[in-house]
Amino acid sequence: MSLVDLAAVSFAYGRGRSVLDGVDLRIEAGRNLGIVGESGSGKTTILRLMLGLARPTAGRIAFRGEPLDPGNRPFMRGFRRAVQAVFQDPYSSLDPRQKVADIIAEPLRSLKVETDVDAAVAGALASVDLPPDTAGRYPHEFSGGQRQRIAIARAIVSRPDLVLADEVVSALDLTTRIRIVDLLKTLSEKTTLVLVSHDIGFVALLCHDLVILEKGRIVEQGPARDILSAPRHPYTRRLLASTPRLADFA
Amino acid sequence: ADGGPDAVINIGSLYEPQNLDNTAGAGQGINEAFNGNVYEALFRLDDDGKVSPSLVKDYKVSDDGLTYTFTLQPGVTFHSGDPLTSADVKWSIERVTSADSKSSRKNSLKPIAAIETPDDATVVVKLSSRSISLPYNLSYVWVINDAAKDLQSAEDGTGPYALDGWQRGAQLAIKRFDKYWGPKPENGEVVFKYFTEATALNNALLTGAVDVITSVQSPDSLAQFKDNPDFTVAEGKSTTKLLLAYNDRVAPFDNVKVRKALARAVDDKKLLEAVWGDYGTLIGSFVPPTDPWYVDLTKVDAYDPESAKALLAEAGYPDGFTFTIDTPNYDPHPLAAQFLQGELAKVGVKVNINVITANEWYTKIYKAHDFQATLQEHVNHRDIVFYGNPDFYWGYDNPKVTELIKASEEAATVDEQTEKLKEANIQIAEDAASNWLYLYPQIVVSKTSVTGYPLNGLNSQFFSYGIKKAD
Amino acid sequence: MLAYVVRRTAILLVSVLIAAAVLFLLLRLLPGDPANALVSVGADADQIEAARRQVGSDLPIAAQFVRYLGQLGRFDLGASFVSGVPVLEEIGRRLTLTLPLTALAFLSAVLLALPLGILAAVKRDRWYGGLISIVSQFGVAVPVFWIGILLVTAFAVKLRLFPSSGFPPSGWRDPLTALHQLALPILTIALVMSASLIRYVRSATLDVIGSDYLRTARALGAGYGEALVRHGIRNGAVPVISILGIELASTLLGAVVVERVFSLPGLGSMLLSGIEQRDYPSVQGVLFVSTLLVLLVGFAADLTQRLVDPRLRGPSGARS
Amino acid sequence: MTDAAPALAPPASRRLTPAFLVGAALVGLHVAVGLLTLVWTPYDPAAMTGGRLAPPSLLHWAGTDRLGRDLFTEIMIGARIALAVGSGAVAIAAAIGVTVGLLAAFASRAVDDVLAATLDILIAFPTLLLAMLIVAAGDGANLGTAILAIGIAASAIVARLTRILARRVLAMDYITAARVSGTSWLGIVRIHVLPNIWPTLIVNFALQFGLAVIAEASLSYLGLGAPPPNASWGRLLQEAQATVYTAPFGAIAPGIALVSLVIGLNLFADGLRDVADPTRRRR
Amino acid sequence: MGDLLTIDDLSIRHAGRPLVSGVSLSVTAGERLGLIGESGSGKSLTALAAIGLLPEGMTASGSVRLAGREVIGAADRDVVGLRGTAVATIFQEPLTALDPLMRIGDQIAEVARRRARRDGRSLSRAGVAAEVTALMARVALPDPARLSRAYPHEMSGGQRQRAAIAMALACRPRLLIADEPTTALDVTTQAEVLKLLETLVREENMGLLFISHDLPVVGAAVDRVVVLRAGEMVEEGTVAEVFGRPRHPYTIGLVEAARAFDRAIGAAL
Ligand SMILES: Nc1ncnc2c1ncn2[C@@H]1O[C@H](COP(=O)(O)OP(=O)(O)OP(=O)(O)O)[C@@H](O)[C@H]1O
Ligand SMILES: Nc1ncnc2c1ncn2[C@@H]1O[C@H](COP(=O)(O)OP(=O)(O)OP(=O)(O)O)[C@@H](O)[C@H]1O
Ligand SMILES: [Mg+2]
Ligand SMILES: [Mg+2]
Repeated sequence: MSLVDLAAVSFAYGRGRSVLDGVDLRIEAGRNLGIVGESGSGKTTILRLMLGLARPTAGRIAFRGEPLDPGNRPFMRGFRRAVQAVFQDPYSSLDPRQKVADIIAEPLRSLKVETDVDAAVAGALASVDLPPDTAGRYPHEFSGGQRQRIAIARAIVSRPDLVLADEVVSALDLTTRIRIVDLLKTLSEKTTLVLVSHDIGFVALLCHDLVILEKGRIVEQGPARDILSAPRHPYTRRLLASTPRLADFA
Repeated sequence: ADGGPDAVINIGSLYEPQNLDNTAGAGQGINEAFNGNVYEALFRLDDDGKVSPSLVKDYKVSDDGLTYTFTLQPGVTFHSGDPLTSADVKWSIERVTSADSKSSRKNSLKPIAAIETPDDATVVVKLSSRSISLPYNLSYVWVINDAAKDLQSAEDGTGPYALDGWQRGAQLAIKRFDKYWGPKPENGEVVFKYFTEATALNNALLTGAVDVITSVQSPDSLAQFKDNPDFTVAEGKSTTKLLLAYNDRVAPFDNVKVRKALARAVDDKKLLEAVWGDYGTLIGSFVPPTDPWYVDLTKVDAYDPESAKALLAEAGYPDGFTFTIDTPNYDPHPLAAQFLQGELAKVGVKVNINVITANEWYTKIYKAHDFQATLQEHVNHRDIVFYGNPDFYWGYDNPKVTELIKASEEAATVDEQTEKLKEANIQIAEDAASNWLYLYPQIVVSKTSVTGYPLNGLNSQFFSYGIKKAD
Repeated sequence: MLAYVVRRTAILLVSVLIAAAVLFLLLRLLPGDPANALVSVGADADQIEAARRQVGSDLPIAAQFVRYLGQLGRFDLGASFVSGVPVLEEIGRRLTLTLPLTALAFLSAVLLALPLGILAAVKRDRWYGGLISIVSQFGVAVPVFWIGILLVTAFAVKLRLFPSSGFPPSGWRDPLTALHQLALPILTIALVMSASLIRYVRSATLDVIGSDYLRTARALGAGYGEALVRHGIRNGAVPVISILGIELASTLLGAVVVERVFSLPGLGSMLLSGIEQRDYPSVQGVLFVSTLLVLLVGFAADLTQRLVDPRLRGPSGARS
Repeated sequence: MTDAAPALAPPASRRLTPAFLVGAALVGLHVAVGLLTLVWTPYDPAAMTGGRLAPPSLLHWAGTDRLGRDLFTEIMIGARIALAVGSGAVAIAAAIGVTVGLLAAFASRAVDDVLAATLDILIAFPTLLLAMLIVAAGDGANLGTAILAIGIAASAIVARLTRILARRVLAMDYITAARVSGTSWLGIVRIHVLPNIWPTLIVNFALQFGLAVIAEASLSYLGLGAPPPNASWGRLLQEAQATVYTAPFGAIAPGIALVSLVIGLNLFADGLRDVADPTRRRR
Repeated sequence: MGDLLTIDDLSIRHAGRPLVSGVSLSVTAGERLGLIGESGSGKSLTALAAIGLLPEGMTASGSVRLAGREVIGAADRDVVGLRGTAVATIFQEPLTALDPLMRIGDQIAEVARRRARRDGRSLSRAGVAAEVTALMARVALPDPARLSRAYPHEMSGGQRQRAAIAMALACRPRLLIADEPTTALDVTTQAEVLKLLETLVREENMGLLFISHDLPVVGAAVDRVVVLRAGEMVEEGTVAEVFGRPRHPYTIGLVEAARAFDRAIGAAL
């Protein structure tokens, strides 16, 4: 059974024009999905819908076959535990007033997961390669890359089945980026990832399947290997051509 | 500035009238500006406290004292040009005595049973009972043209001045009325300038913006005028008494010993000094020296804290008691309340101070009698009669006094009236009906070049026609 | 923008209505009887009852409220209980003093605060930049009436440069005399107000100084002063304008106190005597009009802010 | 292995500036004096120990008032009253303002508009006038009503600020993260919003504190403030006005006390802002 | 003709802490130099020091010669004349780098007018308008008539960055400093901006100092690179040398990382 299903989903902010238009999408457990598109194409909006933070203006979203209903409390509790997220800006995604330990433990506390919180936090920190003493410090003491690790630790502490990541590396420099990629690769052995980015190179490193989004519509969809080797849509081709490669110069 | 017979006299005052009708809550400011200046009455209360004829040329009283026949001054015209007739007088008196009148004088004119006007120059007033102070009481009743309209913001009187303009919140100007029947005023125009702050008022005199200030509110501001040859400081006699009125109906103030004890416990002299420095007068009762029935009663219950304690013990309060003074929120009441608090503490009586607004004073104390004791100033001349009314807010009820006061009004002669009121006065003091703290001083300060103003300001009047300004 | 103006106007109208209702209820639900102002010591029970009938305080509150709303609908604020004068007329007369007083004080404060605030920011390392900041600290901490009394003592009583109080009865027909008479009151309000404005202007200027666009302008050849003038003034104005709206409320308030210090026949003294007398129509009228004025100014400030700042204009331009 | 932590400069503004220390010292002094008066004053405040309006002397450091009471004692007690007025008003303003501000921050557009209109009115009702209205109409002026009025008036400003600050926090990704983590709105307020807006609010409270003290003084000047026997500085100033020529010190000393407390609070607030404002930590 | 920019042993300190130390580099006409390094390595500070606009509280030592004039230690009024003529700068974040309250056309016009004034040319109002239109066309901004009346927030990120470049071009500088001009853009827009810069520099024979942390991007834009790490230079050479045969371990790490992304796409190709 698929994890998440989007069927003919459309969305508009307020009474504005629609930013998503008839999106059909399926996330299979164990197959990482990349969503690629230019700025403003609707990538973040899709993630917000999949997280239940906004409701589609048309179409249906289902999690493990059950409709995603923010009003259904027991369902949402299970859903929140199973689906977590990491955001683009490493600075605004961590509460500056909370200790790292509390930040990471928040899902456990809020979802009332019955477990040894300290041990779970220590475990999460270990899996993102941060030293244990990190727990007692505050976010401002860390670099962008370290913050992204903390955010990832928060996302995996409840052992979710699905982690949605929105542009998690675009704010980081190259060397830091590659380390995060390594980390995500390790993680994807346990959970399924949905990665959103305008950088096809980054997504290609981790994802089995790709979705190409242009102005709120899916223009191409399929296994990453196929799309990268034989892009059919001109928009996909343009994206690929725009990505600079070191090989061109050295 | 330009002096001489057409001079403009600027008078600084703290009491702006609320409207121009002295029967409709206009406040004391209207008497200051209008009494004797714009409006005249049948009689006039002179600055020295004597009642003399004004618009009345002559009058006769019947032997039973129940019929007064007034002959009016001839040739009197209102500012509008209408001649004064007896109908105007009748109309003016009935304005005060009518059923819906809100005038504070209504009660004092109650004996009037009928007013007749046999001709234009004669007014006959019939009384239901003798009223020796009728002429005095009529001195409050403005004679107004019976055709006048909108008395709250306009006037039509017979006085030496006519209203020239009123900027609410700022000033009120009255101008010499050229067709005045009596002697011509010594100046051309008088402008009352109103201030909300005593300091601002003093500054205005210092800087020459006003020529006279009608009543100085604190002795300390006098220092700057006293030793300055440019200014004259004159002290007159006032009728304003500060008192601590008890609610004589309720314990422990229904006990005369307690009242006497508290009177002895307070060093009035020290209070007067604190508030007024070297000015002001101590009084032993409610009657100021300008009232004809004044007696020096300052020795009655004079300051003596030891005997106060003894009296308290006698009255059954050896350890004192606690009570609350309701205090109006404006000077000097809060200060006086604090002083009383300190003084009474020394004889073991604890005082709580409750500060209230003037408005609330009426609701809580005057109407509802819901209080133990209150500080209040009573400004009027000849107001001892309040002690003859057991329903008055302070609830003093001595049948002997009630009777004396009633009889005094029905006296055949002024001497008899005076005798009776003297007796009442002494009884009230002996009963320590209230605690009379002191009599305010009446201080007028002017530029040295300005002379001829009244000093005593009885009933807040300020006759302006005699004021001269040197060139 | 149009949609915004419509929405903002709707908010304004709702505000005005709420203000009217709140004012009415506040006054009636608290103790005190306006009839008391009409009686004096010596009045008997009948007379007090007559006074109550005259001012309408014998009616139930609901009936009084209906009457009041009816009046408001006719742009009628009623007549004063004590003087009988229509309140609107009296307010109109008093506004000819209070409005110019407030406006001139406001203007002087802005004219004083802009250069000083900018100077304090730009030259914050110099002694005079620091001095401006310190002096403005004092200005914020001193009560209005104290400054007023100080100015009177110095400039009116000692130096005799200005009158100590009052306003000429001729009003503005002789503008120079009127101005001369109002100089000290204006200065008093302006000093206090500019003190807090200086602080806002200073911090707005500091924001501009640290901005990227200023750096861009300089990187492309603009001198420091030029860049500051061209880009700083408008950008600095945006936060300051919204503060001005609020500050004006406190200026009107300062005007009340200052009118007391200088015995000026303005709205403030009308309010104070109205309160003393429980003259509800007057108090209600003054508070209503002053609230309306401040609301209007807030409205104007919001619109101006949108005119200056295009970012706020769009349909999605959420209020800050 | 960890990423190279960019050596974050300790934010320069975290240093305690001399201005902050001066402010803290002034506020501390007033608090100490205020507390001291609870147990000790140089004289009994009601005792008429000196002559009328005595000038400052060794016995009476600030002279005496018209009743011959020690002015220095009254000024000391004034500190206590100022602190009571300030903290009382701020407590009321905080309770009302923060609640309304948070509601407005979370509210939907329509509700927010109504709340915004209400706040506009509260701001448009000038603080002092509102206070006067309540005090004048109230059942006898007392310190409590004055505090209540000033507090209600200040609550509008606090509500407005809270709304802006809370909106800013609510736009942060960590709020989205918290929602994704299943944290309830109440939890978000408690765990994220309040702790993040608190420092700025505290700074504003310090400023409001000073404004409340000034407002009380102005009310007293108009005869509508704390009634006697509360020796509020405003009342001392107002009373001293009448004697300013004979005893100028009586008008100056309470003024100095008042100004020093308010300046102290402002300096303290400015310094606090630099120390506590989290937004200043990031460049 | 000398170098446009010569930096010799530049050090920058703040509150006693060294942020940049011993950086030397130079750019001549027609030359394109890249400055790379991870976040916080001092790239931007070096650029700011070059135009004399270091943030307050920072002190620079060493030598920076801009068009032959010493910048370090010079008074601001002596450097103002160089900025906007000898050198123009584009910054990373186009939204904050543009005045939010001024129309784009006016912002470009302001720079053009100043440049004309400095040249002693007098420009009519129509002349300015024509120049603005021309500049907007140069940077391929669509519909110049409409966009010149737009405010920054009404434009897309790519459009804003083009506008910023147009402003820089209005200076007709001999040296262009571009501090991470594409970091805030998505890949397609980035590619367009890079192409535009390349063309402009070639056609005008400008010198270019290009700053980025993204190796492939730098490679696309410049001929030579300088590698910074924690404020110090670790490597310098042509793009081919440094990216082809990196010597310093730090550079090796960077190049490896870039290759990994290449492979991800390339493997599929
Ligand atoms: N809160 C909002 N209100 C109105 N419109 C919005 C809102 N958020 C996003 N949009 C609009 O929705 C569209 C899609 O936005 P979205 O954030 O999903 O794009 P994205 O693909 O994530 O872009 P980016 O790469 O810039 O993050 C854009 O046109 C954007 O302007
Ligand atoms: N205004 C400032 N005050 C104090 N330190 C600063 C300031 N600006 C920069 N720094 C410090 O100087 C160092 C270099 O900063 P710089 O901005 O040059 O880095 P960068 O290489 O441009 O990084 P990025 O790629 O993130 O733009 C950093 O450690 C930074 O913390
Ligand atoms: Mg996005
Ligand atoms: Mg940089």
